[in-house]
Amino acid sequence: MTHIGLPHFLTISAILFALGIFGIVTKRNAVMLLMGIELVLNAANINFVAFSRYNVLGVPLSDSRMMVGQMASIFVIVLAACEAAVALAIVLNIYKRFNTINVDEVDNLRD
Amino acid sequence: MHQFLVDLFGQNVVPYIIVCALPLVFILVFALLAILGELKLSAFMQHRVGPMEAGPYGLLQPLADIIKLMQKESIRPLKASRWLFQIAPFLVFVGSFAAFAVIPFSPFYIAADLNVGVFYIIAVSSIVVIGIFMAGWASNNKYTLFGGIRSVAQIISYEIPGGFVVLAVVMMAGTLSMQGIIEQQGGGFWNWYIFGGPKAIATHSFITGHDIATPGSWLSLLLIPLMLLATLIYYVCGLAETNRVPFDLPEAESELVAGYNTEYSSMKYAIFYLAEYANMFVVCAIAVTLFLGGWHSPLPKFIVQYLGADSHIWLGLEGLFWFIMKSFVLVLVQILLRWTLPRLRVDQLMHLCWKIFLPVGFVLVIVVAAWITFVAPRPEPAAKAGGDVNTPKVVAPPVARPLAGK
Amino acid sequence: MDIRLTLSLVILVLPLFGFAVQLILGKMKTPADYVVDPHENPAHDHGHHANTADAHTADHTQPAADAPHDAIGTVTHDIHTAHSDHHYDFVVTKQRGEWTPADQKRAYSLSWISTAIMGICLALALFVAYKTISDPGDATKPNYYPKVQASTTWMDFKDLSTSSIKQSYTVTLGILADNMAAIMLVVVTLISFLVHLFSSEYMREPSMHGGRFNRFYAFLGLFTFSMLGIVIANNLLMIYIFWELVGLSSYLLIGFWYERPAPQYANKKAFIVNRVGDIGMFTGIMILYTQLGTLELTKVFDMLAAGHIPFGSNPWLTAAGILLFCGAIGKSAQFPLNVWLPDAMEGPTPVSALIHAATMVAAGVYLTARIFPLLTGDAMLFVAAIGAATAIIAASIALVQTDLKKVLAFSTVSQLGYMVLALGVGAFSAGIFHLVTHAMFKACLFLGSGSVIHQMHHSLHHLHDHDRDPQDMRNMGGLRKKMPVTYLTMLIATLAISGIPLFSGYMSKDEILAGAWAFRNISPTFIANAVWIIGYTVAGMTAFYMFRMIFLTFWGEPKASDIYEHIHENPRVMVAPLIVLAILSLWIPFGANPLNPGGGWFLSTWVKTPINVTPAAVQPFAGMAHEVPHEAAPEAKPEGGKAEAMAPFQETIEHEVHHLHSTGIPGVASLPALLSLLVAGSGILLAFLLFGRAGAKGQQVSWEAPRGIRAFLFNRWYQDNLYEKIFPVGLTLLLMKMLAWFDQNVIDGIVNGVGSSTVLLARVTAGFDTYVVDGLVNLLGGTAQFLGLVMRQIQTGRIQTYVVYVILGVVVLFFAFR
Amino acid sequence: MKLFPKVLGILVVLAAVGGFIAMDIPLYDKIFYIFAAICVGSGAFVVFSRNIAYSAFSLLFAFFGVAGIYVLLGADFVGVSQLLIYVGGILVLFLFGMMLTSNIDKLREERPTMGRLLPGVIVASAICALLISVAWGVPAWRKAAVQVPTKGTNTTSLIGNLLMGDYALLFVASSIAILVALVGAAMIARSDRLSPEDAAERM
Repeated sequence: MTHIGLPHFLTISAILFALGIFGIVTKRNAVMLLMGIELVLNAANINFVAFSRYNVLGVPLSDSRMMVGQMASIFVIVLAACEAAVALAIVLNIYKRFNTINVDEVDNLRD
Repeated sequence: MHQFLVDLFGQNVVPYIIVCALPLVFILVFALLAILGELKLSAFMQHRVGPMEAGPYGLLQPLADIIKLMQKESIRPLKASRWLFQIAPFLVFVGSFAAFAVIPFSPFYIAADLNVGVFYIIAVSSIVVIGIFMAGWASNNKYTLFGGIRSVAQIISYEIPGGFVVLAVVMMAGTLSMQGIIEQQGGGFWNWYIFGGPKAIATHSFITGHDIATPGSWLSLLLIPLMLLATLIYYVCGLAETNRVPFDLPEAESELVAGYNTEYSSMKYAIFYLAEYANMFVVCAIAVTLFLGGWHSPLPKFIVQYLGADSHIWLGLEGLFWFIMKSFVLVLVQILLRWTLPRLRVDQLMHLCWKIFLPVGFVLVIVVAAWITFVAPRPEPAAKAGGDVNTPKVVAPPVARPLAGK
Repeated sequence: MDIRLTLSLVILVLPLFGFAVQLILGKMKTPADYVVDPHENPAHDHGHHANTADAHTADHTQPAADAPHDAIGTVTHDIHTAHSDHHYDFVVTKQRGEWTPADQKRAYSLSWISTAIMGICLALALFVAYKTISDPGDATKPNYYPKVQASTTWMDFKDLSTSSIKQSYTVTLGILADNMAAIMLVVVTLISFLVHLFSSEYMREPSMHGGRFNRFYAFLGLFTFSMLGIVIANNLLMIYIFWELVGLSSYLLIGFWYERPAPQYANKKAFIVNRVGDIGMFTGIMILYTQLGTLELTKVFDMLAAGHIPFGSNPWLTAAGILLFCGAIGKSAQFPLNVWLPDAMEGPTPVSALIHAATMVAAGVYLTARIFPLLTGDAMLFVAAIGAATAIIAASIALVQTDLKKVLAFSTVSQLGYMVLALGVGAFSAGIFHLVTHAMFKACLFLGSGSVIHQMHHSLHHLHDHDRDPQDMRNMGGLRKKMPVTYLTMLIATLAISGIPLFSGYMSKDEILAGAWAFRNISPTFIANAVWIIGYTVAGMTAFYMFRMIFLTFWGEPKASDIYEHIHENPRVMVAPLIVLAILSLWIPFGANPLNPGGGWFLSTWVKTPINVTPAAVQPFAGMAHEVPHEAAPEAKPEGGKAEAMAPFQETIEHEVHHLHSTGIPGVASLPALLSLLVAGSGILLAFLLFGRAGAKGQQVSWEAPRGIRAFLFNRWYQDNLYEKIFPVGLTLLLMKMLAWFDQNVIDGIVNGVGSSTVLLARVTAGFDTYVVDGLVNLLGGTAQFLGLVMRQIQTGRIQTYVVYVILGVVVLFFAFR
Repeated sequence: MKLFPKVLGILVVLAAVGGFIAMDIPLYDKIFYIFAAICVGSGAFVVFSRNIAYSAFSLLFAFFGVAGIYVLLGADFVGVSQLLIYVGGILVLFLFGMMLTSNIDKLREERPTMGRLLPGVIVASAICALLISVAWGVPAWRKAAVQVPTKGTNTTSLIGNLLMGDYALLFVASSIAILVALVGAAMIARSDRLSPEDAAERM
C-alpha cells in the first residue's frame, strides 16, 4: 500500500512552479528567463498528468476522458518546443543587434 | 547476502541488480573485444601484424591499454569548469548504458520490455548529446568546444532521418516494443524488415504457399528495395550518431586534436572510450532489432528446435547467440569502414543528411503509410508470417522482467 | 466531413502554403541594403533609362552601378529620404549591387506559384459555391443554420463549472458552408487571384518592391488565408482570431514600403484604430460567452431563441449586439473610426484593391451579417445610424479630393456605410448583394487607378521628375486616348457605382434604397427619415464625384503635356483583370432583368434574411402594429413557441419592399429606383457641367489652398485634427496643465510658505532652523522621493515585474474570495 | 586538516542514503521521493546558481526528474516525450543559445540586487504556499484513487488513437504551429546572406 497520493505530486509541481517564477523574476539573462519558463511549464504538465492519473470526481471515466490530461501535456510539450525555438531565434537576433542578452539593457522601446 | 538485501530493501531486489549488472559486464567485455578487433583489423588492412607483445598474438593488448590508462594521472585543466568537467564522461556513459535497458538480447532476456522501447532509446540517446556538449564546453578549450558543437549538430541532424526510418518500421510493426517488433519477424529471414517485413514476401504464394494476399499485393515486393535502402540509411545514421568514420568530424585529429575529449585523461578518458563502444553496440543492436530479425535465426526454426531441444534455456541461449552474432557483424563492418573511408567535409555531412536522407526518409514514411493503408493484407496481425511456420511462441518468465509486473 | 467543408479547408490552407513557399524560397533583402534615394539612381537596366543616363551622370557623380557603396554614401541617402516624402506612391531604392536581373527573374517566376495557387483556390471555390447554392438545405431547422457545418471541441470546462453557474462552458473550433460564405469564398479568391495577376506586372521593378517581391506575395497569401478563415468560421472565437490575423496582414501590407515615414504612420494608425473597435468586439464576445457558455453561432442563436438572454435583461443583449458591431465599425471604417482607411492608401495599389476596397473592409459587413439574428431593434437602429453617418461624411469628403486614390478611398468608406445602412434597416440581402457588386467594381476601379498611376509613374520616372505627384488628378487629363482599355473598364465600374441601369450597382444600391424607404414607412422615426434622405443624397453625391474623377482623369486636355507624351496602355497582364472585373460589373452575373433590382437571382433565392432571435419585446418594429401579409409564405419557422413572435420582422420589411417595388410597372423600375436614377442622373449632369464639358471651368482650375466649406471637406471635416486634439494632445495636455497648476500653486505655495517662515524663524534661532525646519523640508523631499520611487516601481516596462504583480494578484484574489 | 570534513560529509551522506533505503515504506514511495528530490534539487540549482552553464546543465536533471515523475504517474509516453523533446531539443537549443551569446568568462551573472531578490522570494514563497495549501486542502484530492485505462498500461496506442480521432484538429493545428514556428525561427535567426562580391571580399 503506497502512501503517495495526488497531493504529493501537486506539491512537487508547486515547488517547481515557485522555483520557475523565482527564476523569471530574479534573472536578467534572457536564456535564464526561458529556463524559468520551462520550469513553470513542467510544473503545469505535472499537474495535468497527475490529475489524469487520479480520479478526483469519484465517478468512473472513459478511457479518452482519462487521457485528457496526458494529451494536454503532450500539446504543451510540443508548443514549448515551438516557443523555445522562436524565443532562442529572437534572443540570437537581439544578441546580434545589441551585443547583449541582458533583458534590462534591451529597453529601446521604453520611454 | 541475498536475505540481507531483501531485508535492507524490503523487497527482492536481486533480479534488478542482476539485470543491471549483466549489461555492464557485457559492455566491458565487448569493449575489450572491439578494441582488439580494431587494432588487429587496422593492422590487417595496412599490411602490418599489429600488437604482438602482450599475450599470445597480442590478445591481451587492450587489457594492457586499460591498465595503462588507469595508472595515469587524472588531470583537470586549471580553467576548466570544475564540476561539469568531472560529470560529463559519466553522463555520456549513462546515456549509452540506459539504452541497454530495452535491448532484447534473447527471447527471455530483456531488462525492461517497455511498450515505448524504440522511442525510449531515441530519447535517452539525447542524454549522450548533452554529455558530449558538457565535456566540450567544460574543458574550456577551443578544440573541445568545436568538437562538442560539431558532434551535437551532427548527432541531432542525423537523429531526424534515422527517426524517420525507425518510424517506417514502427508503422509496419504497429508497436514500439522492442520484443514486439522482433516477435513479428520470426519464421525465416524473408520476414525480416530489411526485406520488407512479414507481410511483404510471405504473403506471396510462390514463396510460402500461402494465399492470404490481397489483389495487388505484388506491390508489396516494391517494399524490398525500399527497406534495404532504409536499413542502409539507418546504419549510416548510426555511424554518424556514434561519430565514427567517415563521420568523425568531431574528433578530426588533423583539425581538432581529438575533439571534445582532448583534455581528458586517465579513467575519465577510458569512460569516454567505453561509452563510445557501448554506443556502437547499441546502434548495431537497434539495427538488428528493427531490420535483421533480432534474436531470430535466419531459418524458420531455431537450430536447437531442429535438434529437438525445445527448452527455454536452449532457445534463450540460441537467441542470445544470433543476436550477438548479428550485432558483431555490424560492428565489424563499422570497424572496417573506419579504415576504408576518408572523412567527409562539414558541408558534405549536412548535404547528405538534409538533402538526401531526409527527403528519402519522408518518401519512405509516406510510401510505407500508403502501403499499409492500401496494399497490406488485412488479416489480423496474429496471422502474420504464415500459420504453420513454427515460430517459437516465447513468453518470458516473470523473473527476467522484474519491472514489468507491479 | 462534407466535401464542401473539406474543400473549404483546402482553400483555406493553400494560400498559407503559398505564404510559406514565398517566404522560404523567395530571395529576401535586408532593409539595410535598400536606401530610399530618388536622385542617385543607379541604372536599373530598364531599356529607356539607359538613353538618358549619360546626361545625368555629370550632375550626380554617381559611382559605377555595381560597385558597393560605402558608409558615407548611406548617410547621404538618409538625408534624401526626407526630400522624397511628398513623392507619393513610389519608393525609389538604391541597391548595393545585389538584386541582379537573375534574381529578378527568379523572384518573378516564383511568384507564379502563388498566382497559380490562387487560381486553384478560385476553381475550388466556384465548385464549393455551386455545390452549396444548389443544395436546398434542411428546411426543418431555423434559417440561420448553415447548409453544413462541422465543429470540434477544443476545450471543455464542464468539470470546472461551479454550482453558481449551471451550464457548461466549451470552446469549439469549426467551419461552415452556407450561401453567404460560399459567395464570399468566390469573391475573395477571385479578387485575390486577379490582384496576384495584376501585381506581377505592377510590382515588377526593383524600385517598386525594394527587393521584397516575394515577401509581397507572401503577405498577399497570408492575407488571403486570414480572410478566408473569417469567411468559413462558424464561431466567434475563430472569427476573432482570423480578424486579428487580417489586421496583422493589413498592417504588413500597408507598411510594405516601410522605408518612407508615411506608410509607417499609416499602418500604425490603421492598427491602433482597429484595436479600439476590436476591444468592443471582444467585450461583446465575452458577454455572450460568460452568459451562454458557447461561441458557436448557431448554438448562441438557439440559446437566445430559447430565451437565454444575457443577464436576463434585454439591454444587455442590445449592448452585446452593438459591441460586436464595434468590431465592424473598426474594420469597415465606420463613422467614429473611419479615419484610418484613407491613410491606408499608402500601401501599394493592388493591396488597396484587395484589402481596402474589396475584401477586408467588407469583413465588418460580413461580421454584422453573421451576428444579424441577435441584433435587437435598438441595435439595428444604431447600425443604420452609423452606416448613414459614415456614408454622408465620406461622400462629402470625396467631393473635393484631388488625389486619384483618395477619391476612391473615401468612396469606399461611403459605400461601406451603405452596406451597413442596409443591414441596419433590415435589407439584409441587399447589403450582402452590395458587398459583392461593390467588391467587383471597386476592385476594378482601384486596379484601374493602379494602371493609371503605374503609367504616370513611368512617365515621371522617364522625365526624372520627382516633384510632381503621379496620383494627383491635376497632372492628368485626356488619358482616354492613350489608355482606352483602362478608360473603358473604369467607366463601366463608375457607371456601376453610380447606380445606372444595366450595371450591377444599380441593382444592389436601389435595393438598399428601397429597404431604407420601407424602413421609413414602417417606423417613421426621425432617424429612419434621416437615413432615407441621406441614402438618396449620397447616391447623388456618389455619381457626382465618381464622374468628376473620370472627367478629370480621362477627359479634357492633358494638363501636363510632357507627362502625357510618355503614357501608353499597360501590358496585357495588367489590363486582363480590369476586363474581367468590368464584365462582372455588368448586370448579367447578378440577375436576368437589368431594370428590376428585386428580381435578380441573388436577392430572390441566394441570400435570405435570417430570422431574428431576440425577444419579441425588443425586436425591430416591436411597437409598430404593421399587419403581417398573408401571402408571405412563412418558411423556415424555428421550433418552439417563439415562432409566431419572430416571424413578423423580416416578413414585414420584405413585404414593404415588395410593396414599394410593385408600385411601378411590373418588372421595370419602381418608385425608389426612379428616384435614385433621377438623383444619380443629376449628379452626373452636374459633374459634366462643372468638369466634363469642353472648356469647363473645373478642367482649368488649378486648386490652391482650399477655403470655406471646401477646406472643411478637404480636411475631412477636421476629424483627424479633432482626434489628435482630443486624445493625444487634449487629454494629456489638460492633465499636464492641471498638474502644473497643482505644482505651482499648492506645492510651491507650501514650499514658499515654509521657506519664508524659515527665514523668519532663522532670525530667532539658528538651532531651530537647523534641526526643525531643515528636517521638515528633508522629510517632505524624502517622502516625495520615496513616493516617486514606489510609484515608479509599479510600471517598469519589465515583464518580470508584471509577473510579480500577476502572481501577487492571484494570491490576493484567492484569499479574498476563498 | 581538510580531510576530516570530507570524510564526515561522506559518512553523513552514506548514513542518509542507508537510512532512506532501510525506511519501511513501499518501493514506489522511495522512487517517488528520489525523483522528487532530483526535481526539486536540480530545479533549485537551476534557479539559484549564478552560472548560466551550471543552470543549463542542471536543467537536464530537472527534466529527467520530471520525466521520472511522469513515468511514476503511469504516463510513460509523456515521460519519454519529455526526455526526447526537452532534453534532446529544447535543452540543446538553450545550450546553443547560451554558447552563441556569451563566452565562458562572462557566464556568471552578477549578484541579484535586493530589489530583484525580494519580490522574487516573496512571490515564489507566496505562490508555493498557496499551491501547496490548495493541494492538501481539498479532501477529494487527498482521497483520490488511481485510475487506469481499461486497455491496461499501454498509453501509446490510446494516445495514438486520440491524436488521430478526437484531437485530430488540434494535432493538425499544432503541426501547423510547428511549421510556422520553424519557418519563423529560421527567418528570424538566419544571418544576412552575403552577395557574391562581399563574400569574395571576405575570403
